[in-house]
Amino acid sequence: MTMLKINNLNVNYGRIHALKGISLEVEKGEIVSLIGANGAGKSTLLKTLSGLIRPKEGEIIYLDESIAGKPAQSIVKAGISQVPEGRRVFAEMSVEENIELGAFLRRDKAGIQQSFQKVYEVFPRLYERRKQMAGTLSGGEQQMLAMGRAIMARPKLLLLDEPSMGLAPLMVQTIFDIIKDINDEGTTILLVEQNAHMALSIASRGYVIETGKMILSGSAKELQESEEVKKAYLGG
Amino acid sequence: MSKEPLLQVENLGIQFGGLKAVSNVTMEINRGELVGLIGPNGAGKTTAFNMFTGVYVPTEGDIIFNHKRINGLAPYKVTRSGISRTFQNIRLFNELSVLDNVKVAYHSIVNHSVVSSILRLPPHFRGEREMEKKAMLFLEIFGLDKYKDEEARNLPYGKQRRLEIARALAAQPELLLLDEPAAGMNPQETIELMDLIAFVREKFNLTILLIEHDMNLVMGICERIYVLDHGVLIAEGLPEEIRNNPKVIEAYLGEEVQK
Amino acid sequence: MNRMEWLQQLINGISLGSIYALIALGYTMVYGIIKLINFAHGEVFMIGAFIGFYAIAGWGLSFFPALLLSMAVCAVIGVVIERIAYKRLRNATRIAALITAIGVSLLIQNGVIYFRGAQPEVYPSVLQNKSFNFLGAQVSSQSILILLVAIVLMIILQFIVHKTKIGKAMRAVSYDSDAARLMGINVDNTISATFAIGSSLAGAAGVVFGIYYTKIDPLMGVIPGLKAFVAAVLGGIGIIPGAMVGGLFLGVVEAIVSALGFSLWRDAVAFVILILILIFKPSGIFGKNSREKV
Amino acid sequence: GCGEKSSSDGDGESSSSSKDGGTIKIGLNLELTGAVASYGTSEADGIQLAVDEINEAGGIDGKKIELVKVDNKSEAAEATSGAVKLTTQDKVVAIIGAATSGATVAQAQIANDNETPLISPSGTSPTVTVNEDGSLNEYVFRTSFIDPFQGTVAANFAANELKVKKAAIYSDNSSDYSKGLAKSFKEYFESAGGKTVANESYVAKDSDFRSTLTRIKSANPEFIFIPGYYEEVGLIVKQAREMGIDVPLMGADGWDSPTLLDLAGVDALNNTFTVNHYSSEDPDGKIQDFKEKFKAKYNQSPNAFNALGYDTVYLLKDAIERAGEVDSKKIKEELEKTDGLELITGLYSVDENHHPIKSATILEFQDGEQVFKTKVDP
Amino acid sequence: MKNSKKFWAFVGLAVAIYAVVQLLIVTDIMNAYYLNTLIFISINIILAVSLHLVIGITGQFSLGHAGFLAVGAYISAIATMRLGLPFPVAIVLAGVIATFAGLIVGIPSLRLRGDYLAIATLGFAEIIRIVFLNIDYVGGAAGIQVSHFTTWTYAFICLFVTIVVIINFTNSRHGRACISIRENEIASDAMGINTTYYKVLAFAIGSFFAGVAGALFAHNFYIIQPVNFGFMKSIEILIFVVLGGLGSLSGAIIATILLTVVSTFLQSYSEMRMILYSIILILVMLYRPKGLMGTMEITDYFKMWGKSKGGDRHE
Ligand SMILES: Nc1ncnc2c1ncn2[C@@H]1O[C@H](COP(=O)(O)OP(=O)(O)OP(=O)(O)O)[C@@H](O)[C@H]1O
Ligand SMILES: Nc1ncnc2c1ncn2[C@@H]1O[C@H](COP(=O)(O)OP(=O)(O)OP(=O)(O)O)[C@@H](O)[C@H]1O
Ligand SMILES: [Mg+2]
Ligand SMILES: [Mg+2]
Repeated sequence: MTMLKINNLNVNYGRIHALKGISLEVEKGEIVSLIGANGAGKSTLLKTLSGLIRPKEGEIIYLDESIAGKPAQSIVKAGISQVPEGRRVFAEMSVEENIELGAFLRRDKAGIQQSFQKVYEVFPRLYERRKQMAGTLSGGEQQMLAMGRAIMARPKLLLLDEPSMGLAPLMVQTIFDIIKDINDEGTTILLVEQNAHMALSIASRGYVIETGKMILSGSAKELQESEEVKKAYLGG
Repeated sequence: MSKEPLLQVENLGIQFGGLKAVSNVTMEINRGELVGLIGPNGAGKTTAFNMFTGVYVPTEGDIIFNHKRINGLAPYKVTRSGISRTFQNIRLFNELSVLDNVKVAYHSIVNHSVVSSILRLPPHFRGEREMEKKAMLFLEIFGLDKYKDEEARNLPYGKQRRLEIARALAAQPELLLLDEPAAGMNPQETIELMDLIAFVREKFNLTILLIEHDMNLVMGICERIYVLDHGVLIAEGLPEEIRNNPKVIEAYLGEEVQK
Repeated sequence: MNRMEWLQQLINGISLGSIYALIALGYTMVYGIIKLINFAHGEVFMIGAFIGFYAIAGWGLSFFPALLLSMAVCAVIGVVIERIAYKRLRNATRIAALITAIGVSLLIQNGVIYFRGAQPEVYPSVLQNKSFNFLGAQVSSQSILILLVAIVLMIILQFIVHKTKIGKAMRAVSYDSDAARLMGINVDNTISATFAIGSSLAGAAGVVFGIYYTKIDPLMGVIPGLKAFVAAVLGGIGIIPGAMVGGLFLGVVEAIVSALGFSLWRDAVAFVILILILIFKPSGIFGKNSREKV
Repeated sequence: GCGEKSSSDGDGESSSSSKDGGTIKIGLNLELTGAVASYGTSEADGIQLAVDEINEAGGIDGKKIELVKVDNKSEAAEATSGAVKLTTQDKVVAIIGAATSGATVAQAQIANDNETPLISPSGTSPTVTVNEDGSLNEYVFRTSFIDPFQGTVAANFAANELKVKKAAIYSDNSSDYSKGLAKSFKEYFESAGGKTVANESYVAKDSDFRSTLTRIKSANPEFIFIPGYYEEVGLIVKQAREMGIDVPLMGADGWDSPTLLDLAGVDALNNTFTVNHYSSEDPDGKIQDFKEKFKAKYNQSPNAFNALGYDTVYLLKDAIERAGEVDSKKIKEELEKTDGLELITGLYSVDENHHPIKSATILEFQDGEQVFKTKVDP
Repeated sequence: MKNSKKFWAFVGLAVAIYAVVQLLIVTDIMNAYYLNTLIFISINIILAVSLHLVIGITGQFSLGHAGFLAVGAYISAIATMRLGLPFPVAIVLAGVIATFAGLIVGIPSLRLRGDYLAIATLGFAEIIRIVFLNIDYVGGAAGIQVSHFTTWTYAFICLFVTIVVIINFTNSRHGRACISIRENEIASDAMGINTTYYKVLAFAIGSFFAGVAGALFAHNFYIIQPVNFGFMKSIEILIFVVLGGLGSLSGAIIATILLTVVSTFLQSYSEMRMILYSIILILVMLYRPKGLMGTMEITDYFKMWGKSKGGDRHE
């Protein structure tokens, strides 16, 4: 079943044409990774999906419904959560409050409590630090928090924007393990990464984006073996 | 080159409120070396850089640079004494042109006075010409010369990182501190960056200390590595030694990277 | 001065300071959440005072209905100002929004002067004012009322901002509005709510001010607005108990300077103390002295 | 810039254009916005009432008065440019304004240079008409008293009628009017053997005076002189009485407004005195007539500013009529000769310094009524 | 002015403007009213440009510029009216003493940031005003009367010097250092720039010219009183700078001319005046939130035109 289908998406920042006719599909239950150089437009795509940016042109169909141009809160409500680039935790709120805000649109008290349990199970570190101000966490901890926050919304589709950026190697592994776990529990994932090795190793399919255009797509294996990808993104 | 220490750090420590972010760190960097500083997130690496550059004042210990004690010195004085840095989160002068970003760093190398500038006396023109020439030179080395009139914030991310390094070099340091220069770059870009670092090191006769989480880069170019964890040094040595140090594997590298 | 006089002056200062605090609470709330120096806050305060006046003198309402009416109307006015004048400037520089706020403030002042003239109006007395003796000093019942109102509002505000869902949304928006959107928070509505609460507090302060001091006029918001700004900064921007303390502090300093016979220099001394405090506590009394993390 | 060229041959040049149209152009340069907008707008109301009356009655010698208003924003710089505009662009016959001394001084030189009479309804500082070096601003006049006169009258009353020995002064530090009065009161009161036991001040727009009043109270004065405007005075009187200060209080024409009574309350105002131009409770037909007309037009009772604005128009009208033609220079000469003109605010003559010679009235508040106490001739 | 050719073009233009106005005055085409407005505009431009250096270039949010205007006005008035010094001496003296005031204010308060700095500078300006209010030598609340010495020539010379000095300062390594502080103080510090020195320097230069403007102001409006230099005056100057575009000198000048003309024109709309003024202010900010010119200078438009013709824009 197709969860997300993007057709000919165009996005502008003023005069800058950041996305030029992007098309992409995500099946339910998949991990799809999106790789591309700096400034290719990966974050722009995710922001557009989340409703932070209005597209200029094009279709975004999520579960048979068009969500292009809808306000962010109704997209979150429909089940799309994002872990934004650079974590963006609420620095002067406690870890607990940050997690709580993830469930902002939910009203089921008991369910929220359950999700809390789950987040703390996945990230025991966050439980230890639940009273600490989020801004004083280390980079990796903040990344966990950002993911925990997104899990609280019980998303059907989770958008991850460079979750490994700035993390220590050990932490990168941990984060990728967690992504796999979250996926195993039924959440569909669209993963944006610079770390193409890692990303393709857990994904089923991948897309390559360059200066706003989709230039390549295929199964993770195909991409990993592609000369083009190797040369440009895998460092030889 | 003889083993002449350029930066000596003795029992360095700093405390934020109740938190001891760095404690009892002792390290020595010799002239001409390229040294790596690694460690888990929140280990205190950036904090150490901040102390070396005068942004934070250490609560204990000493920093000796070129045989002079520099702890507590204002950042601009540290820079003038020969240490220059880049930042983990890029800090360019966004609305200045690429060229002017570099000129700012060259500021303290020339010395025409305010009066000569206001009255447009010859020293002003001489000084400004020199700055222009030198700044262009740095831009050329970094392949940024064709962007010279662009506002810095309009550069793509990778170019911004390069510009930051170019700017740091324009301050004519003996010791260059790079804080995660490869963050946000893909493997291919990282390789290019490694070449660039090697090149400027040769050309400007630099000593370099760098923080990085990308092990390809660290293991690829660093001659020696220090490892910080929870504010204390847990290991020091050649890349090969560090790669196989169980403490480092446990705290930082994890199993898979070794392969 | 003897002990009794000191006490009297302290009481004078606290009653003056609680008015500043009352205005500063709403000020700092908006200030803290959207980092906008809302210069029009003093003018909303003025409008609140006038609404209360017309409600009491014109329609014969009693104190509480008039207070509620004034708060409600001011809340609406606050939201309207935000939607018309500030919303477009969310992503502009703060200083641009500041200039617009000054424009709004001038517009309201002069609009009111245009429609009803610049002459003052006298509040009808709707609340009994009794003076009684406290350790030899005189305390008026109304000044106690004001202090209590300020304290209660401070507690309510603190509760709203830190414990309720909307309060958490407000804080989230203040730290990172895009990230807040990703949590499903409706940023526009949250900001409107902030303005509604802040402005209704200004309205309440206006009515209370009118009753206590009896004189209201179209320019009455200027000085208290400025002092509230000072109090908010003094206490630490966006910190609600800070605004309270900042306001009281300012009032007490002014009273004591006057009491010592330097009434000519009152505002100057108040500013000297303000500057000294800022030099030693660069982010205000309650502000965390956190430098930007490098 | 503006004075260099115009003063040479001022033979009625400035008034010619206004003669043709059959109207008399009079400029208003008032504080219509800004910090003291309430004074300026009050005067504008009084002026408008007088002009309407005159025009309805057929104008001056058949010519209607046309008002040209400029707003000086309560700023000296704006007052200057307003005056330049009125004299050089609009070529008015005379200017009325400004309400405060500072904004009037800012226009004085321009009035002289352009030979256009300038009458300030309430610029009370002596320096409005007489410069610091003692020279006279030939074209500048005023309707109100000067500060020293009122201060002296009040001191005299306190020392000789109330027979108090220890007085306190509580003045508005931001107003030259208030400080002028305080200064002359102090000088005269002390020369009459009294003692000033407290000399305190507030700032316009303050609302809480309790701290300073506490201090004044502890100095135990027998009398407090409060030269200020009704907006603050009302609150001062109220708060003083609440604090148990029950000695006589006294002020000057700045107190004159129906709002004072509302602000302070009837009881608080008992045992207070004011120096004023006239008594608005005076049964005199002219005064009552003015009060009624004003009330009919503006739906409120007139205050001192309203009355002074109103009077200024009549002062000017009188001079124009006597001049026989609309010529600025002649009008100025006639203004100088004004003698015993009956105005709402009293019998008005002018001395060689262009200070008015007006008798002052001392009034006492008794249960909300202003009761005539004594009359003081200059 | 990067090279001397441009500089001389600027000088030529300035002299031409001066000569034309002077000619209009001599031939009586320009009457006293327009002349007065022109002088007022010049004074305001000096104020705006001097504040532009502090806020627009160095990025320090000062809400106390009127304080230095006051110092200049009072010092010059004392010099001419009390000490009998010639006007040009008074102008220089006003600038010098205002610079001292700037140093006294700047050194302690420039450690503060953002709104905290704004409040501190506002406080200092109020203190300065209250000091004058309480000094009888300068007339207290009544103020001092000042002779009218400000002529078009004086105003022009001061304006010219102000603009040249500030442009030359900005376009040098010193100005660049100031801009780098505005852009990122931490990085600026790390590049070897003594940020405190440059902040104080910019503040001192700004104060100097505010003082000069004060001298012209005092000797143009016949009287100065403490009320003329309140907090709203600082705001008024701030508005010029922001409306023009923070960081744009030509923007500050254009906005000052525009607002002064609008405000003068509205003078005869009396009660409606401030309403219209504030609506204009709001509308401009809403539709041009970066100010009329953004950070562009008027000369950039010419350059851009040249560039697009040459067609060598990379991308
Ligand atoms: N707010 C903005 N205003 C103008 N241009 C923008 C903005 N955000 C991004 N861009 C531009 O849009 C293009 C795509 O940027 P985007 O952030 O989507 O890239 P990315 O693929 O996520 O890169 P990175 O790997 O650096 O995160 C870039 O050229 C960038 O400069
Ligand atoms: N100004 C500060 N106030 C309080 N704590 C601080 C401050 N600066 C740093 N810290 C704390 O010091 C510790 C070390 O931080 P630092 O930024 O040096 O880590 P790092 O080793 O650079 O990590 P990363 O690899 O994630 O950048 C962290 O726990 C951090 O929260
Ligand atoms: Mg991105
Ligand atoms: Mg770091």
